[in-house]
Amino acid sequence: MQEAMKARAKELLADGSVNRVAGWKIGEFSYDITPAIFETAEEIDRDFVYDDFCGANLSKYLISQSRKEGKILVFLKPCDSYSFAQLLKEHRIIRENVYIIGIECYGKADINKIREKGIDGVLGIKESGSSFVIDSIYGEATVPKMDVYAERCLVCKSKKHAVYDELIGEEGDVVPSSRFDKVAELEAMTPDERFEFWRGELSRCIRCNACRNVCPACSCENCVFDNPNSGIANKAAADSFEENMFHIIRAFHVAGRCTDCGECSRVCPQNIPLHLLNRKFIKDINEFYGEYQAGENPDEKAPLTNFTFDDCEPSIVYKRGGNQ
Amino acid sequence: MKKMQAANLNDFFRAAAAAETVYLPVDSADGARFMKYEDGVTLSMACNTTRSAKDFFFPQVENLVDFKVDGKKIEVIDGREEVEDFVIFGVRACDLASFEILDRVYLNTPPVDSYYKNRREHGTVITLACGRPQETCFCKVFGIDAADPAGDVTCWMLGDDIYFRANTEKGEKLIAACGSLLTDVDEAPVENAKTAIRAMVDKLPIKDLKLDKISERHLLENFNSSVWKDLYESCIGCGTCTFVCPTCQCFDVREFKTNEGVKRFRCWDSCMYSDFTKMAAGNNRLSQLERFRQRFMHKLVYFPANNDGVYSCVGCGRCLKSCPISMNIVKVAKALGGEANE
Amino acid sequence: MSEVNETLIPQLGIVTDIRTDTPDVKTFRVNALDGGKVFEHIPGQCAFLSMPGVGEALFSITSSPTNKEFMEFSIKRCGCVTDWLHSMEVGQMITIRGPYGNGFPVDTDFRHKDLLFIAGGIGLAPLRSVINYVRGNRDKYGKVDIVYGSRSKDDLVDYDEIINEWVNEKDFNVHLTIDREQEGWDGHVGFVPNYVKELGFDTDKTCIICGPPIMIKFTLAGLIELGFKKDQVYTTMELRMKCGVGKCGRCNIGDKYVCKDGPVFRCDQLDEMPSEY
Amino acid sequence: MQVNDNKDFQPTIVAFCCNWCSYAGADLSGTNRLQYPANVKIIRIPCSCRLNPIFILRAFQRGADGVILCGCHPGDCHYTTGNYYARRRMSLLFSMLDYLGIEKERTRVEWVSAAEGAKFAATMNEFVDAVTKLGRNHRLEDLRCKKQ
Repeated sequence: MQEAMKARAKELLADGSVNRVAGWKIGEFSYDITPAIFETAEEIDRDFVYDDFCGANLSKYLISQSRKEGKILVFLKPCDSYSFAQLLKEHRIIRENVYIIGIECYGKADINKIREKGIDGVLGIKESGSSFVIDSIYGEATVPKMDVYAERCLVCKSKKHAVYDELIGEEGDVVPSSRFDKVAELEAMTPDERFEFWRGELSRCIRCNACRNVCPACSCENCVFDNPNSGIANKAAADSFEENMFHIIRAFHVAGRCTDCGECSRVCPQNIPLHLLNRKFIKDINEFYGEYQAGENPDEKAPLTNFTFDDCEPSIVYKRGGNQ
Repeated sequence: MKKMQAANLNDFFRAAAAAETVYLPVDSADGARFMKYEDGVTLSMACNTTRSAKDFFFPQVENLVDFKVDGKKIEVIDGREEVEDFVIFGVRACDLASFEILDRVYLNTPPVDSYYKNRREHGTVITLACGRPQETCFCKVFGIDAADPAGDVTCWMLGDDIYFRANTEKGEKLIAACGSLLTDVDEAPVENAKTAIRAMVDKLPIKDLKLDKISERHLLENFNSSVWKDLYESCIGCGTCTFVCPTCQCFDVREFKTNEGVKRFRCWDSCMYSDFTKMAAGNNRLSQLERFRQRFMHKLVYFPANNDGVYSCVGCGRCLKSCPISMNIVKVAKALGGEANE
Repeated sequence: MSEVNETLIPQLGIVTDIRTDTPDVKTFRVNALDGGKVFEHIPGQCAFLSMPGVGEALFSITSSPTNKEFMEFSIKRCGCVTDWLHSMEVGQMITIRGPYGNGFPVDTDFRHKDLLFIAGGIGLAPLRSVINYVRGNRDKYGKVDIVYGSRSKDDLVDYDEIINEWVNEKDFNVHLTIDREQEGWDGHVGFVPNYVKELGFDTDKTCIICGPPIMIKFTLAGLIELGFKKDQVYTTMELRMKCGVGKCGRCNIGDKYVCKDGPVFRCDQLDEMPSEY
Repeated sequence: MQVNDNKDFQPTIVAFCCNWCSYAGADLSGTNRLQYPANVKIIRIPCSCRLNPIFILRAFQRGADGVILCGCHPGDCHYTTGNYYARRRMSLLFSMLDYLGIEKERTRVEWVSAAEGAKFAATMNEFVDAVTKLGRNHRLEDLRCKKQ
């Protein structure tokens, strides 16, 4: 896969169809891969990588990259392509400056899950069939890939690309996903239990804004949280209220536009399961207004910019079952 | 040198907590973090905490002063109070070194910051020698000895025993208070342990990071280097690195209108944020390139220039672990340091 | 605890006079609550003024230290805090802390020198402090030339003081200019950098420039063309600041903190700093 | 569920009222001398759809114990469709608040026309009663806004 991608990228650079390539660059270790822009075949030969640790979603970079001179080639995994399509729908990317190669993805590993297994001092990670062989300062270990795949990959919703110019590998399908199970589990709790759960999670927030800045749906030039007159301390975990406020409003602002790419949870330095907030909105939208997948259909109106005359009333929240 | 059985650690914490609040690293959903000691809380065995220990002296949010406004009148309410004594157990060598860097800013450069000084004076630091350094650790680059940190008291955990060495008067007092749990002992096992830890540190992958070409002498050369252009583009401009960093010390002063008056507080700020230098007249760091450069230049060039060559990085490796896009000070230093690191 | 002096805790001042200089500049006179000045300063230093609930911002002190009765701040309306300041009335309390910064070397490098002041718009504010200091200690300084320009006649800050006092001072030469022709203006018309070149000055003078960054840049180039050296030229910088004492980190340029190592810099010092201001 | 046992508790209620229907409805209930509790603070907004979710949270932060949005009946919006959007937004927001464990009885949407003065008063009475039963809002409060 990686070699095919490198070859194709060099080909497109060589024949002048593209001027730059957005991809992933090898890091210090096997797992700390950085998104990067490549301009020459030498750079691609030296640094380009595509493996189980290329979790970063490149679509948001195209907001700025597609406004630069020339054309850029981008490799998009299926879930990334939904983010791209959604950004396209919001007119945030100049489509003609981007050439998309869809790449297949069978899940990406999460280094934190490896560390949670007690494997630390990780020096190198090699693939061996359906397992990873991990070389560390403290010895060697083998773990099944599935055990250390990111949560978002274990509940993958689609192997199909929402948008691409060409594909490397097979075209996949939308797959059944159990991604709402945890949301349903929370819904079944009592309000007190839910409150405790979320307090425990959100109180860890350090307001670094990584979730916001990485989110492909958060593409406002000026964020409401950066407005000094909004009265919101955008970088201070000043009070539990602020933590709730930030996460409610952030999730609300991307409601109906969030493609559930899971970047927010991936980047959170405090391991807060932020995707559970976004998925709640997605689940509610599906239940209230019919199934909707952001980024899927470029012509469909987003649920919050749309309505029907016989939408449910907000009182549905009180009437609905669930624990009191 | 004193010794205690590791099994008695809880008794030690309880004894110390009787007099003052004790904080120690505890495992939680976000990795280890400092928590208040209470019955049932156990010490984390993790190499280090996810967040740094700087919160104890330089908290993320701190009230500076309150105001009451009545028509044209203003009342200034100085709400500063002596903080109560507290103990931090389990500070690693890198975090201890970070306190010295914060001291340079808040204590040693006039004017003294009274908020910081207050906390610093009332804190007792018990350091813990590293037992299990990680691949992301590079404290050795900055001359930090993971095997023998200072602090008020130094601890070594060797198998079933914990060794204590008081380094300061504060430390002596604390050890004396827990005297019945400790027995006098010879230093030999600790010396052996130190040798073992140092040998382990010598095997770490980034211990040889070269910084010779990054310094005050190369200020403009480093600043104008072409590597920034290649590195910054992946940066998403969040504050993760700054907020987990034990030495990042920039802050913002903001106000909050309560129903009663106005609270003026300071909170951590990040040079990575687009509004860091934004003012009515414009912004002198308009793109992420400048902001990204500022963070690393400050740590590796500007700070040492003002502080006898001491880098504002302690090699704790937190930014290596936390950065959303895995761009970090090691990658920057390698790129900026050029061939020396090839 | 409370007896420890803390620079981040402000003092109170009271606004005793507000003068409207131009459509967007007002000059505020600030006294301590019991009269007199809140603190002493040297020309070129700054102070934080704030209204709790609105914000705090740094302003250069416009009045001269030789003024023993009050401090003055000439403030242009351009942001949140300045908006509020422009809307307040006499008798309003404000908070004030300072003085911050290094100030101009009035008692060292400037002594017995011929001085050339070049200002544009609100850039006169920090220079007025020096100019009036020089007037107050006239025998310690040589000849003084002042080149001052603004967009129009109405935008000249402190016009009254300039034409009623400065021009009459011994060995003071005041050259005013405005950007565009205007009815009722018979003085020079044109941009400051060009006017400086037209006037041409002896190169043994010490220059002090303040104004918009673009004006500083071209004036400096003009002075060099006239034969001045960079170490004869002083300027003062403006950056976002929060603490004023070199700790909050945002005014950091190279190894300098503009709030404490500046805001006054000699132009040859600026060359050693990264070009990020 | 926490039950309020403080008999003297007087909740603070913020009612966001659409300028065209509900605000007029509130007026009408006043001119008809219908009683509703004085602890309902009315904030007039141009349309129910103007209600930014931040406003609701801000009200709770500043000490509100319940927030109610009143707008024109669906189909009667002065701007034709504003309240349809508001309806979707509020459904999702209230569901999210419930998901975070914040008592769902603290938030409500009612459609009140300019002619429904009686409904306005009745709605407010009922809402105040419901919030009184819940007691003070602790889950979405800001401690900095509490009396020292």
